[in-house]
Amino acid sequence: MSETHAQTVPFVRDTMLPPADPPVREAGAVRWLRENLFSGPLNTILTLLGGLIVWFLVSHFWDWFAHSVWNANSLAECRQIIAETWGEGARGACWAVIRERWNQYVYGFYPVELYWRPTMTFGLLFVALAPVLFSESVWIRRVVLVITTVLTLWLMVALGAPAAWLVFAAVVLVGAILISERHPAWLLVFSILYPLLGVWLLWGGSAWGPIMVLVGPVLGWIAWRLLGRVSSLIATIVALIVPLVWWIVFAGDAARDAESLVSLAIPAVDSDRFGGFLLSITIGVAGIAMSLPLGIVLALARRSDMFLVKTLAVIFIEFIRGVPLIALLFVASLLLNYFLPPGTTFDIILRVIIMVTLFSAAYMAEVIRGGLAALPRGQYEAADALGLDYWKAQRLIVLPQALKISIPGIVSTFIGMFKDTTLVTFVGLYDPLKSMSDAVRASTSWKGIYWEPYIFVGFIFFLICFCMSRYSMYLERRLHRDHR
Amino acid sequence: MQVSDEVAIDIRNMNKWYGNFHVLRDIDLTVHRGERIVIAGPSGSGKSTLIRCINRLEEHQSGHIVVDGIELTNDIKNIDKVRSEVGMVFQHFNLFPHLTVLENCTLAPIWVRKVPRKQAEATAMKFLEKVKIPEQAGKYPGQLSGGQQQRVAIARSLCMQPKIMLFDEPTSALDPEMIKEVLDTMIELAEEGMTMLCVTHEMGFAQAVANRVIFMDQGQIVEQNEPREFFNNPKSERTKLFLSQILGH
Amino acid sequence: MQVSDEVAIDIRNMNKWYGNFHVLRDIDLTVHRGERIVIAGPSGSGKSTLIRCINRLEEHQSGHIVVDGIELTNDIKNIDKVRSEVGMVFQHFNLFPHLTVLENCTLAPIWVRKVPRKQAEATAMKFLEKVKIPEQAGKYPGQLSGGQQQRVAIARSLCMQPKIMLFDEPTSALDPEMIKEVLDTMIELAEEGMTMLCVTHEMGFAQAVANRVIFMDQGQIVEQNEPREFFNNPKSERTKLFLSQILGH
Amino acid sequence: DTLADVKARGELNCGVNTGLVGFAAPDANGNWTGFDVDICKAVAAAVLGDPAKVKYVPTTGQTRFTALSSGEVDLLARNSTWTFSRDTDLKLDFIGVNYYDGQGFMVRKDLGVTSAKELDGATVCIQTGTTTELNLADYFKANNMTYQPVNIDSNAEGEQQYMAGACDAYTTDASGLAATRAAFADPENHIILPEIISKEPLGPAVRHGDNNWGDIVRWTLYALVAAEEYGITSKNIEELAKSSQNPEVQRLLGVTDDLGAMIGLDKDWAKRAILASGNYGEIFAANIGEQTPIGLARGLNAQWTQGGLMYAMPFR
Amino acid sequence: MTDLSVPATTPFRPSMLIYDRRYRSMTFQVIVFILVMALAWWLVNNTIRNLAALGKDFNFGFLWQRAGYDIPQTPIPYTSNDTHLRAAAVGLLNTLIVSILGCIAATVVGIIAGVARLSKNWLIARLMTVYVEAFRNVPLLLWILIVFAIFTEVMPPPNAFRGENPTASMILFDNVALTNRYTAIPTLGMTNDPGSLDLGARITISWATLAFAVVLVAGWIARRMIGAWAQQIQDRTGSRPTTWWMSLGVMTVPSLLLIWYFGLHLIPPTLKGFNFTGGLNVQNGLVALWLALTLYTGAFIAEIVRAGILAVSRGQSEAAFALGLRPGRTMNLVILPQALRVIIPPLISQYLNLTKNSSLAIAVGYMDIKGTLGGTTLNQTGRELEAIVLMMGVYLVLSLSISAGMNLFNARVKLKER
Ligand SMILES: Nc1ncnc2c1ncn2[C@@H]1O[C@H](COP(=O)(O)OP(=O)(O)OP(=O)(O)O)[C@@H](O)[C@H]1O
Ligand SMILES: Nc1ncnc2c1ncn2[C@@H]1O[C@H](COP(=O)(O)OP(=O)(O)OP(=O)(O)O)[C@@H](O)[C@H]1O
Ligand SMILES: [Mg+2]
Ligand SMILES: [Mg+2]
Repeated sequence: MSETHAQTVPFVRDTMLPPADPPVREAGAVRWLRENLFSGPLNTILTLLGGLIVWFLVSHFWDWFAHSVWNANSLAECRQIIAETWGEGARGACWAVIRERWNQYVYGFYPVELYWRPTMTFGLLFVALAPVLFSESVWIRRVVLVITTVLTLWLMVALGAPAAWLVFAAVVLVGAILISERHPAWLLVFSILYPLLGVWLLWGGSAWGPIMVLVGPVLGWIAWRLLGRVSSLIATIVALIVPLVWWIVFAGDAARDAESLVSLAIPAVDSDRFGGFLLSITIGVAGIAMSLPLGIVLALARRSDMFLVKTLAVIFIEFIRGVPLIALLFVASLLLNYFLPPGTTFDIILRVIIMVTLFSAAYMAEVIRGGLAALPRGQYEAADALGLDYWKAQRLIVLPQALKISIPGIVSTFIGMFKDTTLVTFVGLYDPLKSMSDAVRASTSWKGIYWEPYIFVGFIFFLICFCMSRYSMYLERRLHRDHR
Repeated sequence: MQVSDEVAIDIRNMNKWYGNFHVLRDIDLTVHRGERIVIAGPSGSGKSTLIRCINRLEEHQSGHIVVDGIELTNDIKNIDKVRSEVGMVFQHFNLFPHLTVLENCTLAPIWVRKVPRKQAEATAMKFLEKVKIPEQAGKYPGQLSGGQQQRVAIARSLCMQPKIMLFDEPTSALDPEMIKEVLDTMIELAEEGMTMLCVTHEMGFAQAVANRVIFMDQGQIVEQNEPREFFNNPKSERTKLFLSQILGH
Repeated sequence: MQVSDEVAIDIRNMNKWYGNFHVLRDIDLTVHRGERIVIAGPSGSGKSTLIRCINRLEEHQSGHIVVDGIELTNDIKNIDKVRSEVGMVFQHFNLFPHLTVLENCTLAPIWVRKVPRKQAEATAMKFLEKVKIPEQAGKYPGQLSGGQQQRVAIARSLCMQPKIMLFDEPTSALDPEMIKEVLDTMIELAEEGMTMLCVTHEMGFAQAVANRVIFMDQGQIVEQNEPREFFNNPKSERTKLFLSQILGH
Repeated sequence: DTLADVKARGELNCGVNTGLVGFAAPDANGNWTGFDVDICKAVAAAVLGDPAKVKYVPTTGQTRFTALSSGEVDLLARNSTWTFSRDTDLKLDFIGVNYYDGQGFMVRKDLGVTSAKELDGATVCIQTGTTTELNLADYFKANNMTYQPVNIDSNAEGEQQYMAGACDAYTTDASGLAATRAAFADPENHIILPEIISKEPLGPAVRHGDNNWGDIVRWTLYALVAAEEYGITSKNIEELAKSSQNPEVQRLLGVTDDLGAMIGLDKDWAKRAILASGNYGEIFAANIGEQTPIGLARGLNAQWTQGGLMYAMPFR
Repeated sequence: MTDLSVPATTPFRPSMLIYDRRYRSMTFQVIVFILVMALAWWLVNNTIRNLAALGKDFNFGFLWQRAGYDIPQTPIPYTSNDTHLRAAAVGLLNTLIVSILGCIAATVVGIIAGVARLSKNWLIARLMTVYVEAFRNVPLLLWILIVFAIFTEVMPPPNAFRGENPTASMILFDNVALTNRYTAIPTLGMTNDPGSLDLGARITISWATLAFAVVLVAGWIARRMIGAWAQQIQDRTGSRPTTWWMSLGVMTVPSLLLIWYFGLHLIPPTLKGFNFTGGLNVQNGLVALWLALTLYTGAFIAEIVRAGILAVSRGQSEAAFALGLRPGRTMNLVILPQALRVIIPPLISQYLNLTKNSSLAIAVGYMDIKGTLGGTTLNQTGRELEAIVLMMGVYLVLSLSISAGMNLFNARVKLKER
């Protein structure tokens, strides 16, 4: 090695040095331990403290988990088995209650022979979500759809679905896989139809109801096309009014008449049969599906430069965000009937869904507002300069981008809302957590069982919410990468 | 490069304020069909504001702006008409990142002009070829270089087949290597006789294609002249100062 | 531009690893008081890592680094001493956005050197004047242009009255117009005889002020020479390749 | 008009408890059973001809009266106490009493307490929003004692608290206490104190103002009670309808007079009501009687002829 | 300024209501206004008709009627003879108590967990991740029920403390008893009681409390003054005098003197009859709710804190190190002031959530405003419309005041930019 002195010798290296290995104490497990657990006195103390916590938790709960009983008909029997197997005074978990009542936790009081219907509805939900949530990568979409298809069909067979329905489900699912390979955007049509299909499958009854609901927008669209040539304003107004008139005045009778001509009915299931995770997911999904458009409208209104519109949006959003959901649920169960014309009553689940929708719409509006604000001004200006009007600019330029940015926020709103569906217990609905567990405990054989139902329900919630939050984090990272 | 007698843009006595700040003062400007005008001036002198008034991205508060025979008032129909006659290219391109290049170009023809998709795509390809990037049609803007993006932005404006094109510093956000390709495209456009108003500091470009250079300062048109005269023989002190700054740099 | 015989920085046989990756290999380097050294080299060659080792923002794993007579070991006191003798300017300025320009400059003198506030402010103003932005003292960094921010960063380092200044690509995050003002400030500093180590690709700057150019590749010093020789008559193949790339551009 | 609504709907909306064993609770399949539930069935049978045409609306202590007044349910059969203010201010009409109850206390045997008077300073578990809450406050005040309430919101919760020893005493209607105690693994370790601190007449309620509907529910209940009095059971009813010479029985079963027409129903309404789940005695025995795990004695709820308070008004 | 008028060439035409930008937004707003008013009228009209049909009225008179029920935990004196209004006030205070305690504890837990999650210590970082994910992804109601269940199932009943060989014993020098009903803690007694100040409505404040409050506030002000004085010295001479002992002195000595003067001492709870008396019995409902809210919200705050610290770029601390600042100083002078700007707004909205979530008190029988006004009172009086409107109003006022505070803060600390 030469002495490198500026004033004297210029230095040129002739042979490059190869990379050497780091000193031993810098490598291997020893280093890992030293760096990650014992890199200083404070860290050592923390490590010991952490170890202590882990040991405490494990030592207190391990035997309880280890002594699990899966087969028993009552708590007493469970305890007996535990005492016999692990000795008198041993503690143990009695998962037998889950084994015996799992169907209630999942399906509530839904008729057993119709379990396949919610299952199928849930499976199709993933198809409906595919073009929205899984649009990021073909690979993910493929995996999700294939797994959904296999699971759904298998469960439907296991639950004894009629052959015709199996064929129907298979066609839809396999069709979705094929379509999503080529034209994922086409699946959006299914996403739009899905709410009606879902409602029909869950509640049953005549298919003509949903079909007639669908006819409304179709009529509106026809009117819009016909009048579009005359004046776009009139066309828009008429296109909005026609469906309303149709729904209010004609749809009911039309559905009844059509049903009497050609019956498309499947067995109806009343709302009071909904419970458990079926109820949670129904409320959650319905809430999110309806709160998204409402949230968009509110967000746009809040960003509008029209004073009155903006003020109304702010009042609504701040009001909803200022009161607890449970108070709104009580409004749904106690007050909503005051606000409607005398004599109207409607389904408590529907009322709860309305309130949950309003609630999450306010949060959704804030999330979407963030997405809108993140959009550079230039996008609006470019749209203006091209001659797009307000609504076209929103629909074609602004919202597609803003919604994509907001997906993580939307998902976390949904997680929050899904967790909050447990609160419906306070208005007498059978949520999986409290009401269902109380109902199970009300039976003589399972009186006194406490932890197992909670842990089970908590675990399921964790699983669903954790997967969703991880997925949205993945999306967020992807978006960050793409925007660079 | 023929300039007709027809008036494309007629601005009279136009004033604009931002709050209490008087950005544009008594602007009078007539642009003939086929004219190519370069607007120069120091930062903050109101150049952008002026051309943004022409397609009503900004509202003027007094005076008249008549574009292609249509007066810009608060009437939405007029505004829409003017906007579909006037194309605009921004400094930061403002392409729509969620749409492919082709979709960027067909969006407005389809939704504003109600052109059938097939036809819109054909037109778009034609203009993409003109700006020399037909092979990028299926890509997303994020996958292109700055120069390519700006050329897409030009093609997107052209797809609406505007009678007038406005450029707001189209090359100032670009790396030096890319400036040339955009300027070439613009020169080509100019040669075809497009009416153009261009805010730019590229004096080479001004000398090559402009019929007229307008110099603005403090919201006013300080000097206008044909390019040769303007550069070699500026009249006002401000213009001289300005030219010494940007050319000497 | 006098270079004394006193040694300011003495690096011997220094090695550094990131995990198993050998970033710096057997570095030997002696810097004399008043020397101005420019470090060049391809991306990832370890230039930043080298100068960050000098004020112990990175830890070296073997060999010795002696700065101003103080050897850098794990001794916190030594590290503190060295850091208050060595100023550093980063590529991304790293000004504190919640403090005004003046507060940015007085923070370290007050809390590290225990200088009375009045006096610290006076010194700060002196250096702000030197970098030609005394009038911005009351503003927040977010309100300044990039060039101004980098000059504040330089002033902030100078306020600690360091004996040695390290620069890590101080101009590479700047717009072209602003590069000049920062380079001017640095040249002025150099003329006052400050000992400087500067990672930069501004070859004009290197030729103007450096006593020595060091070329690094793959964590090693490949060549060093006085600037004229270095640019006109590079010895190693790698240097030639590198120079052809950055100069031919 | 509730009757017309129910008929048009083809279904009776009946408000019940969310889960109180013996009175109203869904089983594992969601089928509702219980003492209150059988009232719903009887009314549905009388009005619609089919005891299965009931939609059970589970109501909490909070939501029950609103559910009725808002029209969400046609009939509230949810062990609710008949009180003055509820009958008047809350705009309900209680149409009778199907269970005479009273509030009591349950304590652990090893506490060594034999009378409620000894509960000074005790912690008492109580369901919120019930009359028991008010009775409890009044009782301790009247006896110059103090207590610490633990407010819980469902029966299951209350049992849990009591079993864990989080309260010394659990108070609710005596019938509920018996049901709760019966379901314990160790009923012998718990006693129900002798004091009954209030009258708790539990009965079905309907909306105020629709008298005809009130009549239908009221007389359906009486029909069940009267059936027991006259020995009409679900087994012998067909036979009695043909053979009984008792004119009251004949009127009740629609053999002679058409009482049903007077309340807007057909002749056989009472017969169907009784057939739904039997007469009052049968319902009692099947759901909460001594043969069931709940094991309540008839006590006050015996027929008046047996020394109880069950007294059906004459069918004439 | 000069003439801002519109060119006079366009006289008003009705079609301008739709096609003129200025008029169009007015037209639209007028239509929206009419629709909203119609909706409001419809709702109000329906309500009036419904109330009439039920023979009810809209009347808050019930608030002055006798409540008739008891409340386990009353921060102000309350018996069943008091009015529903007072019961509601007790509920509101209970809501405030659990919310404030929860916010404080959740902040502490959240900061610790958030910082620990960034720790270089692998084990600690993993543990905190597990904690955060577990609490964020499971409904709050479940945590409340589980924590409550742990208290009722695991803690001993009071009579386990009784007898010759009690199975349970008090902790902290026989001052605190953890039972499955409540946590019995000592109260403070005074040998030299100065009496108390009557605020009316049977609410009293002990003069001693007031004295302590005054002394503490004065101590705090004095501390600030010492700080300012030290700063002055530092500004003048450059070195900062050590002041911690002075600060400690002014903060504690006067209070210690007061304690001595009033003869303040602890009165530990004693087991008498069924329960502990003499001390203060903090209901498990409150403790469970508080703990669950703390842990749940803490998990969210941990994420906020983590994000806030990560948002301050590494370059900031490197720049500070390069200037010779020590890590502690760097944290105080550079990292925290910047992180706080990022942390505070979402932190406040977590406070808001916590306050609203405290309405789940209903699940553990803790009588907050939802339990009194929106629960028992509503139920006993049948005034659901009035009670719920009033309750929502209370929550709204709480939320709005919290977010008003947030906006004020935000406006103050916003970073100045170009
Ligand atoms: N929305 C606005 N509100 C208030 N002032 C504005 C607004 N937009 C621009 N200005 C001000 O109006 C003046 C003219 O702005 P303009 O953008 O037209 O200048 P310019 O000549 O285009 O400058 P540059 O060369 O920097 O783009 C500037 O002083 C600017 O600060
Ligand atoms: N914290 C780190 N952990 C692991 N590897 C690192 C880290 N920092 C830098 N490296 C690697 O060390 C090598 C040298 O990095 P260094 O930043 O010193 O290069 P450089 O010469 O300054 O390059 P540039 O011109 O891009 O700034 C690079 O390969 C880099 O990827
Ligand atoms: Mg501009
Ligand atoms: Mg570098």
